[in-house]
Amino acid sequence: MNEKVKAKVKELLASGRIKGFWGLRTMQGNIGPFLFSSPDDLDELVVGDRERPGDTRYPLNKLLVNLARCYPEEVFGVLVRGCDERGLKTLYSWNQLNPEKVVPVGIACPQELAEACECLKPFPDEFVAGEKAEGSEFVSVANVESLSLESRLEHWLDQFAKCIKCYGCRDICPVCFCKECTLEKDDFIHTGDLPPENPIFHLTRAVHMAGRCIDCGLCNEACPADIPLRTLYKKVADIIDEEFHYRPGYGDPKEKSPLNILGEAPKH
Amino acid sequence: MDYRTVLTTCAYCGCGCGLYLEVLDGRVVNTIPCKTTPVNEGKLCVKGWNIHEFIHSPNRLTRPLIRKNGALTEASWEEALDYTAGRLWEIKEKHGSDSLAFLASAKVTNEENYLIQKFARAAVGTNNVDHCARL
Amino acid sequence: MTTKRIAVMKQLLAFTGIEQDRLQLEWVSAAEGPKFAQAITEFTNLIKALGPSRLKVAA
Amino acid sequence: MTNSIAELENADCILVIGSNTTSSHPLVATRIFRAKEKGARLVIADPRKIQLALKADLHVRQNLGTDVALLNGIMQVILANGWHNQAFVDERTEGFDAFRKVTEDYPPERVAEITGVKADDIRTMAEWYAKAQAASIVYCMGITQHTTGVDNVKALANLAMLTGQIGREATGVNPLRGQNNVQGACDMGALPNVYTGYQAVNIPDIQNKFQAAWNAKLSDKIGLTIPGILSGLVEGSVKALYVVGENPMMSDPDVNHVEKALRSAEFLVVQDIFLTPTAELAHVVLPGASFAEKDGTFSNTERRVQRVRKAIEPVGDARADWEIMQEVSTRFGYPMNFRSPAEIMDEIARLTPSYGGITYDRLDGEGLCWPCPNKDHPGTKFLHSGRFTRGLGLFHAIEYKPPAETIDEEYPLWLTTGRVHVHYHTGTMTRNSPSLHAEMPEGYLEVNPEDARRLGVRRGDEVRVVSRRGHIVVKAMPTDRVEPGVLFMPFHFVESCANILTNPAHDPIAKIPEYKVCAVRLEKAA
Repeated sequence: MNEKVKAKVKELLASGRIKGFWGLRTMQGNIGPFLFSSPDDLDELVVGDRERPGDTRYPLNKLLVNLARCYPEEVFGVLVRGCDERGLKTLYSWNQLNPEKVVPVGIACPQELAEACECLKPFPDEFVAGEKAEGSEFVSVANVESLSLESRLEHWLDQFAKCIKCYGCRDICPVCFCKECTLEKDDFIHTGDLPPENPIFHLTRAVHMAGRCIDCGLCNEACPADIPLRTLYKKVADIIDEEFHYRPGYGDPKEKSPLNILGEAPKH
Repeated sequence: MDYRTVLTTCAYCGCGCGLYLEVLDGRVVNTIPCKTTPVNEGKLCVKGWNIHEFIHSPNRLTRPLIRKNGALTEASWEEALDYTAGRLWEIKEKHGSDSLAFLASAKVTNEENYLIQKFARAAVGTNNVDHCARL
Repeated sequence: MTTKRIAVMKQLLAFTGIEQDRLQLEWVSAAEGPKFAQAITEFTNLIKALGPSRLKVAA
Repeated sequence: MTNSIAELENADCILVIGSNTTSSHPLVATRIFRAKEKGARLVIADPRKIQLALKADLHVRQNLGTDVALLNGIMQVILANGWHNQAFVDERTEGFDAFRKVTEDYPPERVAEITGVKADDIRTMAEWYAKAQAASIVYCMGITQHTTGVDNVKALANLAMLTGQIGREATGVNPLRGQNNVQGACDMGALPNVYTGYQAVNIPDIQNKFQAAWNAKLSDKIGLTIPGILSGLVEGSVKALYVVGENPMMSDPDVNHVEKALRSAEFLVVQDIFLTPTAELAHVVLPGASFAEKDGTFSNTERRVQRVRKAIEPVGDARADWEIMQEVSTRFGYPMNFRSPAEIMDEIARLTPSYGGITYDRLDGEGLCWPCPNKDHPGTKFLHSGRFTRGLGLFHAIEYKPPAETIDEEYPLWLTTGRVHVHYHTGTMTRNSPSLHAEMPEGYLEVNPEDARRLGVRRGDEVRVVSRRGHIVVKAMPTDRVEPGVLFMPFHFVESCANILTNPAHDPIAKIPEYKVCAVRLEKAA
């Protein structure tokens, strides 16, 4: 997998098509995000499969957005899995990135990872490495729905009570790009409390994920309290799909989120 | 455009979380938790996530200061270092090694703490070295 | 937009264990006093029927 | 810590005492949450209803400063029921009989009277902890910042030895070190009685080793601790103080006394990254570099030595602290010529048995936990496996002693202090961080709603807190996180500086001040 990606990136860098490539690199015995700018650096490029497939993924799109803001004229390449590609498309549709300035290099995730992520589409439209795996249903959502109303509340309150308010779910999120964040507004959610107002803090974030969350799961991995945030946002994505036939990042990037435009009324 | 990610260790509490500092054109602009460091495995607390913010604070000290006529006044390194070493030497000569004392720091590196106590012990000749381990 | 948000919010509430009837949306103009009174009365009755929120009990 | 952070998640009973882990050591809390998820029993002993208490199987709220009584009570129950690990006691420890004798005087009913913890809860704690396969104790400054701090720690060690809950995976007595490199500063000999690696200054062989290595005549006289330095300044026996990266003007108890001491200094040097209240009093202020501007290592609370890497040049004319120290030393007449922190670490390794195998090229990846005596040693995950440092573990017979200051008619309320999740220590870094500052821009005082009502105080009202040392004004926050009669405030805020109030009375051995208990009265501010 690494070699095919390296070859592609080498070609892109050598041709001068891209200024740099956002990928992952083994550095000082750890794996982290890295902006490759020379074909010579590519020896240590990795795709983020350390012990298990996809166990060292980083929000490369987010880093790309931040850099593109400072250098809007430059073209960058970026390593994308299925989720990352959904992220790019969503960022295009919210006008946070210019698609003409981005060259994605795709990889397909193996079945094991697709199932662990419960990913509907574990591959980008185009990819240079890996094989198409089957999409997987949202089992975690169904598990919560099998509980009584009372047990659901108990479950979530119990999970949210662990929140240490690191804002990591937001800070790692590739589609959280707002300049001002409701989560920080004392009028809505009292600042300074630990845990933050339960369940208001997390429900507020969940609502803001509607029409945006691309189900990459990085929030879940960044959560110091192991709160199953991904399950919560998967449900939000299901609701949006059911009401408006829209899933962020699956369709044409020109298509706007139903919560970004007036459009048609919801079904329910 | 000079962009780098630098792996380092958080400087807040004693957990010792690994994180990448994003450096753009000489400024630290962001923090990303490292996925493979053993303590934090890709997670951080709110302090860690924002650790880049104080680095470029306008309140940082950027020049040596010497008290002149009662007020702290900017000075060159040459002047400040000579003055510091000179005054410490005078006090040692006049009042003895144990009239000097040193507070090392739980914030600076091991190597720096080592040099502070080495200076106190080997150069000045006192064991009056402590730090806020108790606080 | 509000209609859309409320539709999403109601289902999210259900998923997290809160009765979705606790959230209602009505459009009432400043000129429609009786309609407003009626909406509030109905909502109050609905909430009373649901009883105290378990959220409150939990806190 | 005797054990590593990650091991905690495999414990099946965790006793957290005197640690607000989610605020002060959030990534340790992660492991506690995981242990709980896996079915561990979580027991919290803390006067405040801290966040972890929401997840606890049992939360007991002992009266301030009564930890020894509580722990003795737990051990009395264990002994009375024969739940202790006799084999471990026989093989690995000494001093058991004297310890047992004292402990027998602490039946749960008596302990309940002292601590305010129900006798049945004491029995439950004893049973869960003693009968666990692997039980771990996590503690922090709530245990140590007392006039009986050392007694408290010894009582915890007694409990772990009595039940054999030490020297194995996921057990142990685990202090959480408050500052990123407080472990390292101790390891590096920034203490008045030891060189690096806890090698005593008054043992001739060790003194000779360092004299030879450093080519200098060294003193074998144990130096002064911070309280000794401060009183030395006031009395005039200490003339000069060189402070690197510390802020005693906020962090030390009885700040008014600290200020007097620092103002008495004939020469005060402060090396820091911000103009702290301490630096404002200095004769010379030297601008140091932040962690992002230099290379080096920090040693975390589990003894893990990890790399700090230079990301940018020091801001303005600031310089790395190791470079400043070398310059001062060289100009003082003792040349230091290290070319890099890596070279300094090589010298540390040569002189320090526990760091003997540590070099920069080995610190990539996960770092190394000391003891790491040689280049082939993989480091040490948990201590005391098979043998304690001193050979046999020593039981201490410890009697309960009340705090140095207790409430009376004039000062009828207890005050305790601590940290909050968004701020750190004296706030020098966090309050210069816009996101953190916005989350909590000012200090506050937690007061039980009952006490608040009696005083007619509502959320946000300004109140005056008065102790025997001084007074401050702060906004009140009525909350049941504290019980009636108890107040809590964070100590990060210079405008409402908690350490104007705190009691400098300190532990006779560790010299740690009693930050966690003092007596105050509360008044509505004008």
